[in-house]
Amino acid sequence: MLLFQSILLGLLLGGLYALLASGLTLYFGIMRVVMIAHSAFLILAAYLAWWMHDRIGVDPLLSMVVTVPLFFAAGVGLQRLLLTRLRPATLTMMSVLLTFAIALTVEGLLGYAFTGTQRRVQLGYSSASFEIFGARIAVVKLIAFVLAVIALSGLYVLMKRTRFGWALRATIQHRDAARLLGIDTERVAGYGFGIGLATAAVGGTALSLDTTIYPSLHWHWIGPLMAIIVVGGLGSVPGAAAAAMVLGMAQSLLQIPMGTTWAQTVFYVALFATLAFRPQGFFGGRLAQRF
Amino acid sequence: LGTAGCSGDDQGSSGSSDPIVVGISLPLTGDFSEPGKGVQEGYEAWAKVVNDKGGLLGRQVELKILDDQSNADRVVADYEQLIGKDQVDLVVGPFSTRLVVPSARVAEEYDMLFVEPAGAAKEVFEQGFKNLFYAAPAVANDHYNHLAEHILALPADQRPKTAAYAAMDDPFAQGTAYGLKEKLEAGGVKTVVNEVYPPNTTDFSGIAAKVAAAKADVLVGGSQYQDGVNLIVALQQLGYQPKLAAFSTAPTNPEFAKAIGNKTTGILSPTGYSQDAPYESNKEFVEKFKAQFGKAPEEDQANGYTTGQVVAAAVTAAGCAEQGECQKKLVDWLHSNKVDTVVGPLSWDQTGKPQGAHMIQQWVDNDIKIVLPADVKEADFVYPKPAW
Amino acid sequence: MSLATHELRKAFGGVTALDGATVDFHPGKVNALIGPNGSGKTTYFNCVTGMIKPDSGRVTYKDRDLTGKAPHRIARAGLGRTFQLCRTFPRMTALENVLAAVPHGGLRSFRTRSDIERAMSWLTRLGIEHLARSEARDMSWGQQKLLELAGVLMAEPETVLLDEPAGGVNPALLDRIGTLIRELNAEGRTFVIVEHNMDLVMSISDHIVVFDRGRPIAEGPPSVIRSDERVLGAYLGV
Amino acid sequence: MQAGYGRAAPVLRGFSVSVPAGAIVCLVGPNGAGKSTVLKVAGGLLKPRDGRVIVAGKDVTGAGPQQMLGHGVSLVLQGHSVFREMTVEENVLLGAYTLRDARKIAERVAFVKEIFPVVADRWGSLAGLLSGGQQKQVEFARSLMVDPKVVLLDEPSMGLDPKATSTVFEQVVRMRDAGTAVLLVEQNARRALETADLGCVLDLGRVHISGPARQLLADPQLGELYLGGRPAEPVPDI
Amino acid sequence: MPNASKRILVGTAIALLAAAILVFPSLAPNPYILSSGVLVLNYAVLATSWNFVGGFTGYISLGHGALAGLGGYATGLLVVKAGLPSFAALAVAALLVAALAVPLGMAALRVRGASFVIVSIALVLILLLVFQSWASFTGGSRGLVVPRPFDLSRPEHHRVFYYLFAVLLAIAVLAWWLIDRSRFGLGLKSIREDEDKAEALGTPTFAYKLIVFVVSAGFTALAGGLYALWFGDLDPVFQFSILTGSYLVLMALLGGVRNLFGPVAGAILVGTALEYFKVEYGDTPLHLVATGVLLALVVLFMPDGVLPAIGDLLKRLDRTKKSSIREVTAAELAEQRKAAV
Ligand SMILES: Nc1ncnc2c1ncn2[C@@H]1O[C@H](COP(=O)(O)OP(=O)(O)OP(=O)(O)O)[C@@H](O)[C@H]1O
Ligand SMILES: Nc1ncnc2c1ncn2[C@@H]1O[C@H](COP(=O)(O)OP(=O)(O)OP(=O)(O)O)[C@@H](O)[C@H]1O
Ligand SMILES: CC(C)C[C@H](N)C(=O)O
Ligand SMILES: [Mg+2]
Ligand SMILES: [Mg+2]
Repeated sequence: MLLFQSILLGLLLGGLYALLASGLTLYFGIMRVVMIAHSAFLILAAYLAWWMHDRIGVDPLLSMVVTVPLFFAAGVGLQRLLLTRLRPATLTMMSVLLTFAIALTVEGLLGYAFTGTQRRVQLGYSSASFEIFGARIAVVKLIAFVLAVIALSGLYVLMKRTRFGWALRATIQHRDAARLLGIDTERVAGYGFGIGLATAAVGGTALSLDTTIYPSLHWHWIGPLMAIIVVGGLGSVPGAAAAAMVLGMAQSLLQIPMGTTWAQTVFYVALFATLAFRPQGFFGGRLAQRF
Repeated sequence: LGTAGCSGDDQGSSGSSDPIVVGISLPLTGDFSEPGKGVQEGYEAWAKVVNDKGGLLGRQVELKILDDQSNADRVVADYEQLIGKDQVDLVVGPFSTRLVVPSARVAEEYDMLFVEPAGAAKEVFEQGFKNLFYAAPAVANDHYNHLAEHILALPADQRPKTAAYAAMDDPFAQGTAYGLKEKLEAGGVKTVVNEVYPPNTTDFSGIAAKVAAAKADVLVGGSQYQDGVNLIVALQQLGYQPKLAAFSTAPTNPEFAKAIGNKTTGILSPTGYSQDAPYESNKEFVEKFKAQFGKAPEEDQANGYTTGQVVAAAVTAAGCAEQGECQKKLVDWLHSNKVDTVVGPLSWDQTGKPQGAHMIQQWVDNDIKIVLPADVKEADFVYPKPAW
Repeated sequence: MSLATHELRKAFGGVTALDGATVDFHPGKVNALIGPNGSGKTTYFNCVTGMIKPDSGRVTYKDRDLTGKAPHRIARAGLGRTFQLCRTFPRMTALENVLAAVPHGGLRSFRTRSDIERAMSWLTRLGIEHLARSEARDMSWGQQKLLELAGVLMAEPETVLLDEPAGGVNPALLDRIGTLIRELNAEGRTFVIVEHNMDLVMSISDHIVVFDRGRPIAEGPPSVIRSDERVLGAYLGV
Repeated sequence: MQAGYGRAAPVLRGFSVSVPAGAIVCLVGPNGAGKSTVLKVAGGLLKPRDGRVIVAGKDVTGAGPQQMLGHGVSLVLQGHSVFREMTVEENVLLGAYTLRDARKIAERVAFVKEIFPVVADRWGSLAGLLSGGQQKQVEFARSLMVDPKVVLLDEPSMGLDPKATSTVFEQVVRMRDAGTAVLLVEQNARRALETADLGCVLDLGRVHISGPARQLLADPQLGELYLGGRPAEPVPDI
Repeated sequence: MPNASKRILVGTAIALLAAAILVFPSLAPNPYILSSGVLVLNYAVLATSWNFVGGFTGYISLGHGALAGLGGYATGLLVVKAGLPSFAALAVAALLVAALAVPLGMAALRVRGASFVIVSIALVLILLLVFQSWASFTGGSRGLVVPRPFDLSRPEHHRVFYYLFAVLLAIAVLAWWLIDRSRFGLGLKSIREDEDKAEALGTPTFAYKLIVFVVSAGFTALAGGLYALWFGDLDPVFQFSILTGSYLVLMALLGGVRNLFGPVAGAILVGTALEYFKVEYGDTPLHLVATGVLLALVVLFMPDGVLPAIGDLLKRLDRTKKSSIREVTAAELAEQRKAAV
């Protein structure tokens, strides 16, 4: 019974990881940007959801009406104002530091605005749950999971099937060539970043439904998310999703024998195993860079 | 709190009319910021009460408060600065065991008296500090003493058989839970779950699943605040109903009831302080505190205030308050005397460990009341706990 | 016998890049390796220099088996190469680029006079000495191509593998490079050159190997290759 | 026109060239002369420091590549600019990014597949996995997806085998015949000048000599300096 | 000529810096300033150690904080559990961490670019988990108390450690300089630029990276261990913090990673700035904002660091314009060559 319950919990958790990791994958796989600040924005979105619920009394889910466009715009702004200034040759490395700086700034501002106190959305249905086959599923967790699935599929379709998706990928791989084909690379890259950040808005809302938030919480998320995108194969959205589900499940199951803290190490063990046996990631290949 | 600059007035000898500067570092941001701010209020309330009465030794009391960002490296630098650069006359402690230990070492090495409001875990008293005094009735491991006695005194058929423990990985939180665990195990209550989680844990569903699956009679949470709430909500989601549930600090928080959907009845918590406690100075404290801050003091505020009271008693008795020789006099006096405070009379052993016990509170009818020990109880002990 | 491969095979997913390439290059000669786009020449170089591992087959150099050895070991065994898509160290100056090819050795300073003089002389021979202090990323395509060539020559490998050295190089300069290759060859260096510029290939090489679909289809001196029908059909497109 | 990179000294120092519609102008010159720079300025990738870019009588100086495309100017870069991590299909179709007419696109696709077999063969594989020459072919095919008024080609034949080179030159001629103005940079200078109508020798960022292509080809002095042949009289320098 | 004057300039700068570092303790008005000096020197050693990897090979590690933490804990545990004398423990700890860096490096250095950064972050997080959870050995969240090596008053203690850190800094800088001017160093730099190419030129890239990573880990561990002996209280949360690691990167970048004294300059700047932010915004989380903004400004506007930026400035004042374009035509070149033959 405990096993089945844990599997369910792992599944639900994995869904959330998948959504968040795919946002990271988007920046990286497509834009070669390591976005350390992703989870900071995640927490920011969660704070906004909490704040609107607390002040205006709207359901956190409704906050997405505001946060998703807001984050999209913020993403476009970040990309157009800051990231474009980095030299292409050192983009990956410098982006780590730049987004790290952004993360610190967001954390500091959150702390300034909302203090370091832990916050939690209190909903009428916070503790509601229903039973299937003897295990219980909390309503809030299910909502978060559904949100994740919708956002994730949308993302996949957008990247693979739309003109925009193509233009975005072209832009990243050879900016000059893309410009010469008539692609407005500035705008496209901006939108790409905006979409990535919009996933953080959705994820943050989902997160706010069932956990506590505090400004420095984003550190807690960076590790597992980074591990997931490496295990899933940097740049592969389906890979990230698969890795997230597997690792989320593993974490949940390992908690039974090992306890919370040690169970978290599964992400890093998986990370190192990936590097040792399949550096390009377990769920998606990458080009050999040599020629 | 606009306080003394960096002038470092070196001749703050007694008898002069210079203020007595008390240096404090507190976690005003970071992990411990909430209780840290509570302690700050306690200190400020104390300084105001003292100053309103004409100060200590005829000198005004001035607080110099730094923020250590809940960071152990910072807290050391802060006390280093307070003692070395700002030349404060006295220092008192920060919040939380994790910060108390390193800062007490700085004070010790500069031969300063170090009374502290929140280093409750037993580790604090194992460092060989000679100048440290914990200004509260009991150390963490003894918080549940009354509860343990009560449970083990229950008739055999009512007595719980199994217990689950979930404690934050923090010396204080673990200290409380394990103090009880030790006693219950000795009394024959079997431990079925024993979980430790890191301070930053936000997802408690895994731990809750284990606790729920074990169907333990007693649940003991070694919690600070939010982790306790999260654990309870996760348990509610899984439909687990213990017969008895006790959490350190969390249930005393004013937000607690709302956070868990008001299903509080029966939840237990130890406390070192009660607003209604009959001690002489307490009435004054509650009154003045309310006037100053517009709310009633909680345990953290009381701890800060108590610390002030202890220091004040020593200063008054020794007749001095500055760095150097004087500090030794203060320390010696505290080692051999008893101090009356808002949490009752306090006295210490050689390691600075206080010699009292905590009371046990319980949520009854949407209010938290003292239920143990029997001689000071405000309400009857509810057992078994109703569903949440 | 110097550089030789036996039944070298390499497939990438469905594409067979090398399909049992058995080749024997002539030591002390200028060898050319030609073939249509995608016939496996670069892949062949990559396998020989250890940049990728062949699926099967053997690479030998002076009777030593080099199959699957790390690239730097192969380089130290005396095989130097250039890349088709030229690869320079972008943020190092031309001089440093060339110096980087000096056999490495511990903490000894690289700023010895003779090293620098040698490096400068290579830059001069390739007509880019005026760029010695410019960073490689500021150079035109052809300049980088020449710089890369200077780098590999600096290492003084016994056998030099060049992947399209003429790509993007000015024809006037190319004449000089051709002469240079002959000179170096006269000093005893072996060359294997991948090139599509037939004028260059025909004028400087002693021995030509023609690849098609991952395996040699013809080999021989230029005069023979020029009139080989398979070559004409598969490669020259006449 | 004057142009340069960053704070460095100018690369182009008073250079002008005009390309009539329906003609091929071939730009040759030593490595680092500034040929690519001319094309980058004309294609809108680099802003000139001084001087003007005029298309069909309209001053378009300072326009970005997107606007230039709007004015009918299309540039194919030197080196390799395929989108490595996208399939050949995606690469080719992106060539028609500005087109909306599905039928026309389909026609074009069929056409490029026919003239470059590799495009058809490797339609679904990632472009970055193709050999150097294959990538170049895909790139050229990509540029054939639109019908610009002015085409700027930077060494389109580099790395191509003789067959593909012929195909490329055929296409260039076809474009000219269709009334397009072609500005071609080539190091395969003799071949290029044979195809071109006008030739222009660029050195040190200036026009050195220009004139009908055949005439340049016949000039023995140019041959030695730029095409491989005998030297011309030196031009004084500042 | 410009070379000689440059050398004199650099020489005086070094002499001044050394002198400033040496006289600082006697000028420090109180033990607090002295202890801040110790911290800054500690940062300087750490940033210089980081720069062995970051500066030469271009692999940016956000995980060096963890190596310092390991050094600290190893030293502490060797003193407490094994009863080794303090400085013997320090030496053994540095060797242990260097040894541990071999497998760590083998795993981490297999991947390049972004993956390496991620691995380095993971290193910190996993060590944090281990040191927190394995309480029976490490003391867990209770922390570890490292006994003092000398029986000195606190100000004297600071002074002694100040000089110890200064010595360590001198050794680290010297080692960096030796590598910088060596062939080994050039090999490392070529890895930074293009790893495959370097390998094709015969550089044993993996071994080189590993060696320099181990050297870097050793110095980092020494700094961490010395810090443990100085500070006395170790807590996993602060020993294994990404923030520490990122401060090192900030310092090195700010000063200039290609420059011998870049990290030292960065450490002095950032160390002072951190103190300043603390004093100014100490009671709000705005110090994080200040750090973040500073880092962003450096990355955006001075990606090569302060020292190179100053160098550029000096160069711009110098009128002689350099250009990469050839100043003679092909014809003239042909003439010259003919004359030379
Ligand atoms: N890493 C790779 N993954 C998949 N296929 C590859 C890879 N490298 C090469 N190929 C394929 O192998 C074949 C041979 O490529 P190679 O680069 O060796 O050709 P080449 O003879 O050098 O051609 P070119 O003259 O165009 O440079 C090509 O069809 C190419 O698509
Ligand atoms: N990004 C750059 N930054 C600074 N200088 C540059 C840059 N690109 C080119 N240059 C310089 O400008 C000059 C002209 O370069 P350009 O690329 O136009 O030459 P090119 O004629 O195309 O040569 P090639 O035949 O080698 O391709 C060269 O001297 C080169 O060093
Ligand atoms: C009782 C509390 C004030 C003690 C504090 N939470 C500590 O960590 O020690
Ligand atoms: Mg090739
Ligand atoms: Mg060019």
